[in-house]
Amino acid sequence: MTSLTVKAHISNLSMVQAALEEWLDTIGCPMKISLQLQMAVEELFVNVASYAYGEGEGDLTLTFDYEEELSLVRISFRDQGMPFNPAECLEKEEESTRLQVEDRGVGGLGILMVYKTADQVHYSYQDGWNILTLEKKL
Amino acid sequence: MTSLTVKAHISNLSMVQAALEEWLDTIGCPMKISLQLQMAVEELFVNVASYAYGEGEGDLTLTFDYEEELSLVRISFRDQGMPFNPAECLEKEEESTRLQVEDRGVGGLGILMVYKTADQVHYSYQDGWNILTLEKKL
Amino acid sequence: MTIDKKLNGTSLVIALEGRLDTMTSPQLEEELKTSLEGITDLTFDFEKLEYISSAGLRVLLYAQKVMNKQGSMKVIHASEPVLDVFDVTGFVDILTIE
Amino acid sequence: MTIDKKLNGTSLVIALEGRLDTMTSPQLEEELKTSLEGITDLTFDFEKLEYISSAGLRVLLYAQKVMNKQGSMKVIHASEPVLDVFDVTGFVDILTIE
Ligand SMILES: Nc1ncnc2c1ncn2[C@@H]1O[C@H](COP(=O)(O)OP(=O)(O)O)[C@@H](O)[C@H]1O
Ligand SMILES: Nc1ncnc2c1ncn2[C@@H]1O[C@H](COP(=O)(O)OP(=O)(O)O)[C@@H](O)[C@H]1O
Repeated sequence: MTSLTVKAHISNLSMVQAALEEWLDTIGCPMKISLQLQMAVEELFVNVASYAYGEGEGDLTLTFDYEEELSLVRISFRDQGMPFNPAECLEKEEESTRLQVEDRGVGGLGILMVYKTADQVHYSYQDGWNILTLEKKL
Repeated sequence: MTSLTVKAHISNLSMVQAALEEWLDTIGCPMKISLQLQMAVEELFVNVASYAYGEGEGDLTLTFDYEEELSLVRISFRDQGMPFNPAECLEKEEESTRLQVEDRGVGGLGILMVYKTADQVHYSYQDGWNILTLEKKL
Repeated sequence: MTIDKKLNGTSLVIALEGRLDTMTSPQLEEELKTSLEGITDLTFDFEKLEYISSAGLRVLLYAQKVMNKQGSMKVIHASEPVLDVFDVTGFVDILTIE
Repeated sequence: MTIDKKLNGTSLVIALEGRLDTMTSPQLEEELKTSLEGITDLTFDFEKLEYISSAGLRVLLYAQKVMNKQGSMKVIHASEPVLDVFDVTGFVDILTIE
């Protein structure tokens, strides 16, 4: 298992993406799935950087894990920001996909993209930590 | 401060290098110093992966830190392998640089390269942890 | 990401290479803010676009809204990962994809 | 890293692009094991070599030892970071650097 702790700041996105891309290469992840996972991680990273700590600062820990017997990639996010269960936004975002162009506002699609890309998304809040885990079969 | 924990295995070198390179880019490190630091980190990473845990397995934690007021980059390595102070190899490696080609064996230059590249190298052994820190002014 | 523009009268073709993501979308947005004046026919060529994140969708939505007022817009040569994103977000119904 | 070879009689020029490091050195070593037979004149062109680590030095030392027996070897166009490494490791005294 690999873990990466950074300030939850947008300036660290490139580093996280570079590390993730190399890690996925190392475990032999096919290009298509690699791009999907990079997209999902981008969405969640940007959300934590933008919202989790409000005006304040805080850390984000990512862990990358590969279960070889199952060909399963597991990526988790841990932060100590405000409790936020993304599943609660899902329905609203699903609805917004049916809006016409003029009725669409900016944003509000990232979480939907994450849920549609991952095979499983699991959220829990424990001892002040948001723990969000994505799973994807290679 | 950014930290990265990986299995001390050579297969993780590319990920560490990718993360380091992006991080150095992010803080505005000039190309030349970036390449020097990547070289130094490679030497130390490979050493921990090759020797620290003998035949066993273990983790390596790298931290990247930038003190903006001093333009100072600080990179540290922490592992729980056998106690090893690289300074003890320095003299022998210095001597080997004066050998003729036929008398040179394979290896035994990495630590010298690290000391020559960094402005400061600091080693300590605390509570079962090797802690090695490089400093370099940008 | 690199942005390649080809202007032909009031037709503009914008070819993107790389990733249209959080880091690069502001670049495209800036470009569009100065390039769409007088354009009646906008084409995005996504042949070399590796992936798009929601930040990229936001810019495409902006472009579509502008072009709805002054002409037409289409997206060509989008790759599978990009089409998948258009699909799950309902952008397939908003954009003209060829 | 990419390895580009140009053979001219018993002269061989090997141009490297990228990094000669722990991950890529084995590639060069393999290449040398099959390419040096009968060569009397070996040139490494390092114009596009970004950096070299001790794993790379090891392969150069191997090449120098082979060439000492059968001809000559030189390194051309090495960049500053690479020259620095040759300098601190005493490779400046072992290699012929132009
Ligand atoms: N980590 C988080 N902490 C608190 N709120 C969040 C977090 N992530 C997302 N949100 C909220 O959920 C909304 C939807 O997020 P998302 O689908 O990524 O779209 P966008 O960020 O573009 O609005 C955000 O606008 C924000 O209000
Ligand atoms: N982390 C470590 N733990 C134990 N021994 C080490 C460690 N790093 C280096 N060494 C020892 O120091 C020697 C010199 O290391 P180095 O200068 O990197 O050259 P090389 O690895 O090519 O021999 C190694 O051969 C090894 O015996």
